[in-house]
Amino acid sequence: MDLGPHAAFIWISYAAVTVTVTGLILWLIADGRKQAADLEALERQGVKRRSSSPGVR
Amino acid sequence: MKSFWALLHRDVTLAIREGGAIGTALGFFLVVVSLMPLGLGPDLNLLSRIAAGILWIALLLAALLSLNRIFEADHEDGTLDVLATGPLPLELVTAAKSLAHWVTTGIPLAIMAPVLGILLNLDLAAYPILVATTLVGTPAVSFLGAIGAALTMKTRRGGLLLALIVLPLYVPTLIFGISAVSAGAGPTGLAASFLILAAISLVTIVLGPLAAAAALKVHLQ
Amino acid sequence: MKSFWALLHRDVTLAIREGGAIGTALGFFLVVVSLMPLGLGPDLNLLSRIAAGILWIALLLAALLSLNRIFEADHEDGTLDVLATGPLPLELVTAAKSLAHWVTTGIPLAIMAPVLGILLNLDLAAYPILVATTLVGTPAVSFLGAIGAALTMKTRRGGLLLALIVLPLYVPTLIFGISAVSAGAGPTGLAASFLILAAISLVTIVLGPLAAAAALKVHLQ
Amino acid sequence: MQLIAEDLAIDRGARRVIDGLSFAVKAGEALLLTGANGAGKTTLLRTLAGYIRPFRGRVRLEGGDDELTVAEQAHVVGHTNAVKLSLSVAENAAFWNAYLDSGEDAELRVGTALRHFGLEDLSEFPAAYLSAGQKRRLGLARLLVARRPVWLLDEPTASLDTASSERLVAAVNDHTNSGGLAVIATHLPLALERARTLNLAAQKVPA
Amino acid sequence: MQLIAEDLAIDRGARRVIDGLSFAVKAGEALLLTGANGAGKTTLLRTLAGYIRPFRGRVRLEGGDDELTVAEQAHVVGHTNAVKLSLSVAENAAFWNAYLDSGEDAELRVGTALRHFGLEDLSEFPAAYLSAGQKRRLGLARLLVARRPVWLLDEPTASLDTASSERLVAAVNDHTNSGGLAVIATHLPLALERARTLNLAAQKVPA
Amino acid sequence: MQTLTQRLANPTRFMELSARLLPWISAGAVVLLAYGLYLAFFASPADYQQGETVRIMYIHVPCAWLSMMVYALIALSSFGLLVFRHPLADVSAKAAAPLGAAFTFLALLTGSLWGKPMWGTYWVWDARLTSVLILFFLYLGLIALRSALEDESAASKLTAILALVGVTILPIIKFSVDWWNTLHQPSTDFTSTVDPSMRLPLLVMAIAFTLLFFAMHLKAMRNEILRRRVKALRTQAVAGRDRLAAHGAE
Ligand code: HEM
Ligand SMILES: Nc1ncnc2c1ncn2[C@@H]1O[C@H](COP(=O)(O)OP(=O)(O)OP(=O)(O)O)[C@@H](O)[C@H]1O
Ligand SMILES: Nc1ncnc2c1ncn2[C@@H]1O[C@H](COP(=O)(O)OP(=O)(O)OP(=O)(O)O)[C@@H](O)[C@H]1O
Ligand SMILES: [Mg+2]
Ligand SMILES: [Mg+2]
Repeated sequence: MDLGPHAAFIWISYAAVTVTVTGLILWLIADGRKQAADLEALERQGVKRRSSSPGVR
Repeated sequence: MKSFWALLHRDVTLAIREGGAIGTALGFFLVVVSLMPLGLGPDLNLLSRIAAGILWIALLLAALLSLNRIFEADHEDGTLDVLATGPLPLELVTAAKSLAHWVTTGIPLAIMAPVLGILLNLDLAAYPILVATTLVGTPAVSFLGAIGAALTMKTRRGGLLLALIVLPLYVPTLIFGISAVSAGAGPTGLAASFLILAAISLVTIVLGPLAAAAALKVHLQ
Repeated sequence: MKSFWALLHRDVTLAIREGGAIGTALGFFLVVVSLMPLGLGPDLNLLSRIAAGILWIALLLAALLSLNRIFEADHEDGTLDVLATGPLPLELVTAAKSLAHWVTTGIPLAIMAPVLGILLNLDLAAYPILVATTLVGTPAVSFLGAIGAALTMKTRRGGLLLALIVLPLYVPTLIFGISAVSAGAGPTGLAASFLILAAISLVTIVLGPLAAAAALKVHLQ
Repeated sequence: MQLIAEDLAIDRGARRVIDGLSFAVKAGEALLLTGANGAGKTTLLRTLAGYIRPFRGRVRLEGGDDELTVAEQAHVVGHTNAVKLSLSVAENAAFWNAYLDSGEDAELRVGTALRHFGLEDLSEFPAAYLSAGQKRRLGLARLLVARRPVWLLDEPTASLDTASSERLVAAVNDHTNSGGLAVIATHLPLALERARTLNLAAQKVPA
Repeated sequence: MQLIAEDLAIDRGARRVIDGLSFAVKAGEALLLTGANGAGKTTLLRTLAGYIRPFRGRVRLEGGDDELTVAEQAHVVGHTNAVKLSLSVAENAAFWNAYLDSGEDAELRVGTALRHFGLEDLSEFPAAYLSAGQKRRLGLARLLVARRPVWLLDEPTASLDTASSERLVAAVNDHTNSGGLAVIATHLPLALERARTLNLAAQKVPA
Repeated sequence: MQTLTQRLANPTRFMELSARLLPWISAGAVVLLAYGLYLAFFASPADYQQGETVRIMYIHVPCAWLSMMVYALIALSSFGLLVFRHPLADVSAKAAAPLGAAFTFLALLTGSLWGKPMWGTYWVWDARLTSVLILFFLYLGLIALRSALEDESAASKLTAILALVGVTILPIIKFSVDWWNTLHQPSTDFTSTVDPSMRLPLLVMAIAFTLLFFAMHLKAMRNEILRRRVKALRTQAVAGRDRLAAHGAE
């Protein structure tokens, strides 16, 4: 595919979007795993959630 | 109303005593304006072309530096707690404090601006316009700044954060303030800029105290 | 020496926690640099000519805003009293605090400067020089600023006054910092500016803490 | 008139500090709050003053002015003094009078307040020159500078000398005798005429 | 070892606050400073610590380390706590240990200090979350975080509850028993084992 | 009978619902993205004026639209938090801010990269570009303010106030293009003048990006809810110990 004299600009644009968006997605997945693991660890320690816990409303 | 005036009077007194507000603001303005040619090179044509911009930016910075602690200091020594129990709604408290800031900083800077214009080789014809636009535009600076000061009240060392939050809000004021002076274009362009500036100031005079008071209420918890 | 590192470490921690120093300084830098073209007009040729000046001035302002309370906060909560009874002479206390300021503000700003250069259409060739000069020049900014911060410690609302006192002291740094970048002239001119900048920084690293400590001693009475 | 707290539950930073607390303070009465450090005295006072919104329950002033909030009918003296260091002693008092009071006899009120707390000789000094106890006295002088039926005081005797503590006790007694009410957090016994004590530690919910 | 004040005259803002005062505090002894608000207790303590230069007379520590000033051998706890609100309790204590102490057993010292003042359970909390008394306790914990022979304390019990005041008294007693000395300004009687009292009001020059 | 918002207000319900929705939205985003990319590169012609670089449009415009839409979402959530105290509103606002900042950044970046071949420079200071830059600053301000405050519930309300104050930027981006003299060509109503062969890929890409954003937003909200649960449990654990200690001290 020939994208003309300005191919580099096009490729960089698409690459930047790809990198940023995949970066965000990976971060979201990693963060989700970490929170889930923390929560499970705490629950295993026997800390239970109060029904009207003020932290989560 | 008596409470409003008492607060305004106290804030003006404090500004004058504590920072020597007026003198210092003018001094700062002078220093920044004279630094610019050092940074930009001494080309007089260039300077006079961008004079309005420099004056407005210096003005915004002077306001920023003096806004910093208008709520924080009252919070630290417990004054804010007591002000909140007073007969004045918090919206008027923030209005009085913003107004005090405008009186002690906005007005002196607006009057000083043309004097510094000389240093920048500003076109003589622009002087009256400059005073008028800065007088009309600076209320927006004080009242918008008060929102930022209220939001960042509890972040110790909030200076930079305040600037980060408030400077983007200043952009419209800056743009129309400058275009009024530098356009010099037609009288219609001038009048338009001027009216928009006045409109921005009016809107912020109404909305600024509301937003600032809302922020203070959150902090007082 | 252990005390020195402890103090340095604490100050860096505080700067990061309280203001989110690094992020906020960069944000502020970005905002000021982009305000300038709004104020000065969007002429790209003009901008690239004065880019170095704008970057240096914005850098000085970021430093000023973050210097503000480095001693005042310690004084208000009584920390300074205790620091003064420590094994570290007051001169090293001020040195540690200035150094912490340089680490949390000077270095990030120096690294950020070229990125912002893009917005100002700065000449590509100037980038390495820009990083080098800002890295070499910013210690002077932090250490001179500390003198001003110490002098104005007890003036509540010292921001403006500090700026008024310190900005004139910054003039040599500013001039050589800019000329190193914008000259681009011969390599000799560049080398000269660079050396002078380094010399200024070295001198202030030695003298700044002494002067600041002397000011603090007066305040502690 | 009576200040009523109903079934209060108060959170501080995601922790329940006070739970299920109810009490009433009648006009003419003072309630002393006691309890260990961190028991929640300050938290409770700030809730009464309306700064903190309780998680559950409510605070109301029966027989007060219904158009005003509790805070607007109360003097609140917290751990800090609300004193501006660069104003003189007299200016500080006069400002609070002008701000809080709508009465006419401003000078008289300010003069009486300063005299009561032994500050008349210092009235021209900037507050920055005051000693810790003198600053506290200036903070307390606010109580007499404007009339308000409810006094909420947080450790008012901190750093006061014996004579000044007695002046404060006299001021509270005057206040309750003339139909006011007060809630006072304190670690020291105060020789008030009509006071009940509420120990917050005893109210604590088990973890 | 003994802390000696010789014929002190101290000015504060053009007023002579203390005149012709001499005393000595021996190792193993505590001196309680009393006197009305504004008598000059804080002024005297700050002079002993070397912040204020006396108009006349001098302060010296006999038998101390001659290479160090009095201040460098003293713990000073003033009206303020020297606590950083955005650091945690443990971080605050650890910083003062690292800054003031050159010993090796840092963790042990910090742990003991926090435990002594009942702060071990709060150690992970930012100091901003502490109540007034808890902050004061953190300020006092500094005394145990590094060893120094001289303690200069300004109203240390302000806003402490009874239990904490007793812990403080115990700390001072330990200190004097192990050869330290202390000068303590206070409005309340402290049940120290070996204490003399110096009433500053009695020393006052007639106006 | 509960209204939908009331049912959604319960974080537990939200977690259940979002767990069911998330795979579908993600799948839709992936499919549309693939189709859109195919259209963008293979099934659409080069512009007669702009040449091949017009293909940057298919990512630039969706990013630019998202940058504004996300801010509107944040402002709406902020309103919900301040006025209705909707329990999920703050979670939504907090989760959206970094995503919005990222898309704004991408709009700026792809715009600059398009600007170089088109206008001969990466950046001009015209009204649209400048107002998007200010939008980016607003995002930064929201993130910085939230991270500078220790007390989380205060932080969320304060950021909400700032978000509502800043919402005035949206009409400015949209409408005021002729503030001061500029190198930029005057803005045209692109959607009506554009050739249908380009309109389809643009539309598909725009929908794909929107779905992508919503997928990420849902995931970020779920993470945030979990984070808050963890934090509540932690303080609860510490508080339990402290309470016992307070009893001991009595
Ligand atoms: C950093 C630089 C740029 C920024 C921040 C920017 C920003 C934006 C924004 C916010 C929109 C959406 C506007 C709306 O929906 O009303 C937009 C749309 C658009 N932009 Fe850009 N842009 C930039 C550079 C460019 C360049 C260089 C070109 C092409 C020469 C371009 C062409 C377009 C087109 C064709 C649209 C669609 C317009 C429409 O649908 O109304 N942009 N841009
Ligand atoms: N910076 C100052 N400038 C001028 N005068 C001062 C200053 N600080 C204190 N004074 C005055 O010096 C006197 C002694 O003050 P000092 O703080 O030593 O009293 P104190 O005994 O500690 O009182 P307190 O029990 O209230 O703490 C007071 O009359 C005070 O007004
Ligand atoms: N801003 C805050 N965030 C989180 N927790 C807090 C905050 N302020 C106070 N707390 C906690 O709430 C509890 C009650 O504090 P409060 O200040 O009401 O105590 P107090 O009874 O006034 O104590 P003191 O006698 O020391 O003044 C304490 O355990 C404290 O750690
Ligand atoms: Mg308390
Ligand atoms: Mg004292």
